[in-house]
Amino acid sequence: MLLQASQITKRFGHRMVLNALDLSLQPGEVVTIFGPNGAGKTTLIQILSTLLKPTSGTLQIGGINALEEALRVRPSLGLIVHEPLAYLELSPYENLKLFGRLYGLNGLEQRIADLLDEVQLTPYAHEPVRIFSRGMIQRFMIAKALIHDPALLLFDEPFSGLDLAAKQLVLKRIDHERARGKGIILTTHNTELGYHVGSRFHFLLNGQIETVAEKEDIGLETLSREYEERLKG
Amino acid sequence: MTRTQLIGLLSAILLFVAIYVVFSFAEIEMTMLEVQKIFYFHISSAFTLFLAFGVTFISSILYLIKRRDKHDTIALVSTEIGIVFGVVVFTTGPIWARYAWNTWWNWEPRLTSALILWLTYIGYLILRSALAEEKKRVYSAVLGIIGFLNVPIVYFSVELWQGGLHPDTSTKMNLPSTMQIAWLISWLALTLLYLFLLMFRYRTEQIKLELETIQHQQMN
Amino acid sequence: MEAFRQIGWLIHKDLALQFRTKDMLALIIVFSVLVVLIFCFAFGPIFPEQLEERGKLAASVLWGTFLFAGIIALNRSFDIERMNGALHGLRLTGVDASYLYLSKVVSIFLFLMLLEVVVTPITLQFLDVLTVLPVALQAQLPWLLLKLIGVIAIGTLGFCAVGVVVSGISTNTPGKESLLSVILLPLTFPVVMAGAKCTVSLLTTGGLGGNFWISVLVVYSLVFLASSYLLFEFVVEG
Amino acid sequence: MHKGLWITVLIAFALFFGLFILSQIPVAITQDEVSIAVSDAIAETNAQVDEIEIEQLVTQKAVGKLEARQKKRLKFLVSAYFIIWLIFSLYALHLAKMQNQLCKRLEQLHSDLQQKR
Repeated sequence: MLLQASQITKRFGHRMVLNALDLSLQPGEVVTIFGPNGAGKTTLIQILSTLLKPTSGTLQIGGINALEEALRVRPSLGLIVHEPLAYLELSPYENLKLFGRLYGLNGLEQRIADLLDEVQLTPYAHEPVRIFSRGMIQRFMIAKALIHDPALLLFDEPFSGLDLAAKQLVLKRIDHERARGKGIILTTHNTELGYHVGSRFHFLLNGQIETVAEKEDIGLETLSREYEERLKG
Repeated sequence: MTRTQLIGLLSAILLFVAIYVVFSFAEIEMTMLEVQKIFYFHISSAFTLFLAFGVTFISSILYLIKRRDKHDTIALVSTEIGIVFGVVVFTTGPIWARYAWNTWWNWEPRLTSALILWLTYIGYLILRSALAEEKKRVYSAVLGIIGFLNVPIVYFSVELWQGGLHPDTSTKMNLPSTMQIAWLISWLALTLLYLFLLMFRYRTEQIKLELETIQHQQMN
Repeated sequence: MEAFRQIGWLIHKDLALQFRTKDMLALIIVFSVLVVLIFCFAFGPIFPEQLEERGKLAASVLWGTFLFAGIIALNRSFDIERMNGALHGLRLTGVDASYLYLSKVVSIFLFLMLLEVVVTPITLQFLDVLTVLPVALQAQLPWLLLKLIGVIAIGTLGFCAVGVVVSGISTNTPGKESLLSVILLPLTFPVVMAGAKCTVSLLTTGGLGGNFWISVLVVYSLVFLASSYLLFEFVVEG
Repeated sequence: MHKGLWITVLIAFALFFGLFILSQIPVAITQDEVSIAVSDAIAETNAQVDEIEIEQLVTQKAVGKLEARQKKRLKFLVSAYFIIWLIFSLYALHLAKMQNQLCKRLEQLHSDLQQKR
């Protein structure tokens, strides 16, 4: 079991954001979580990435208690959210080098060159990220998240606001990583793309999660219809 | 009768006794004459101020270790009451100083460290109101701890900078016994008053939480 | 060993960011010089005759300026971390919060020292302190300046020790700068007081006038370094 | 709770004020002291004076001066304790008012909820 979360509850003061939520993930699986805005998707991803502590519940990642030993778990996580999680004043090369060093990677130069090549940023490797277009920044974010080849990838709304090139890149990369036995969790409200990449589906509504089906057991249309119905309440 | 009400009653009675003892029982001090009577409540309030911020300090530490909302609430409430006692200290202080030294303020170590502490914890309250819900407890606990560590340093630096105009601690022990009794009773009375306010204010905070929870449930 | 290297990389990153945007260094130096100038205009053009009074004036102007400049630098440094979730990026690498703390203290300390080395002589010159110094002190001027910078360095270290924690907190609020100063100014009272005393004593006698004030500076720096080192984890991890 | 607090606050004021007036010590100068001082002063001068008249005059003036000083001291004392009373009363009343309002709103919410059911 790559990830095992049970009874995760998160409260902000009197506001209950996540309510006794269970989730598990095997290597080679892609779990898609569908949910509208404000359902707690971002909070969930932040808790799974150990950036935020849950009010109660347990979280195991790669067999390690991720709440007690967050620092040990983190290097095995890759996180792609709506923020770059990097320094826009620095160049892609400098960013990747800094984070690669902090991860303690070997053969860093080669790895950076390969990654920059893959996200087609090699010509701009030494320009500050600040001046990039939105699409380029998104490609840089992908490179930054993958620099240490994490075993578990967490995506928060990876398809919203992506340009075509970046979208292709994300889709390709998800398939590729899955084939290499990595685990992926992604949240989205885009049923079509979510269905396309996912192998198991959940709904997250009002802080509560609900398992829908494995990919073999459900078609895109049934899934979309059910999702629409849930949204209406 | 609840425990809070009992302590409220006790502190009210003790306050009356304290006022009686201060005005009728304690003998008149020979250099300051009647004005010296300010001392009983002024110094007791200052003690309570340090006590209140000390409670904030301790419960902040406890909150960081145990993460119970209870400790955070106590820290918040105690800070607020400490600030009220600070207002007493910093208004009666100048009145005393004006008579005794013909100046409204002097940089005496205890007064200065109380003032610095007071200002720090006003910052604490401002910070709390500015922080988002999910961060404010931990962050204000951190500030509650750091703020108090400053006290001994400020105290000793000011002591050297401007040696005591206040009667220092040793002379307090040599006060005539009637004055000592008056001082002890007013100190006890104000400590009890602090305790009562703490419990009362804590209850208010609980009601507020309950209210917000219900309101939130209703919205959903 | 790994710890030192990680801290080193983090400091390198901080300094690169500080100097990458050159406007920052320029801005903060210009700001400091302006503050100094305003005081000079306010008290000048004829400054107090007595050496002691002149020394006090110089000390207040210096420490006041450093305090304001320090608040700007701290605020800016944490703004960079908060923007674009860069701090979360660092946390995800599994780096220890205490390394983040130490690297921040060192990088802001170095930045402020650079500023102070530039601003101190300018201030002394503008306030015309150097010419009224006793002949014996003028003879060993470089040595005196070195001692002055030493005192300022210890004070700045204490300021950074507590400032990093407080600005780590205040950066999450709407009114960052004003809140930072409201909280930080009372906390740094001993630093400014002891630093100014040492400065006056250095400028008038060339010595520290006993060990008391310099020990206050050292003790303050150590107390707040130790406690903030422990508390910074809560600021980062929540 | 609210009512009790008001009463406490008022009693505190009355008691403090009453005790304060009771505890004032009259300014006392003994007749002996005055007569000794006056005789001493007269013995040093050669002028012819009425000893008793001067004695009365001096006593009056001294008592007047001492009373004025005492008045000044009492002004300080009164203002200090009045401020203490004011601060605590205002804070306590503020707390009571806040809690009362909260309780009322809570009750209202509870009854609203029950009506809905």
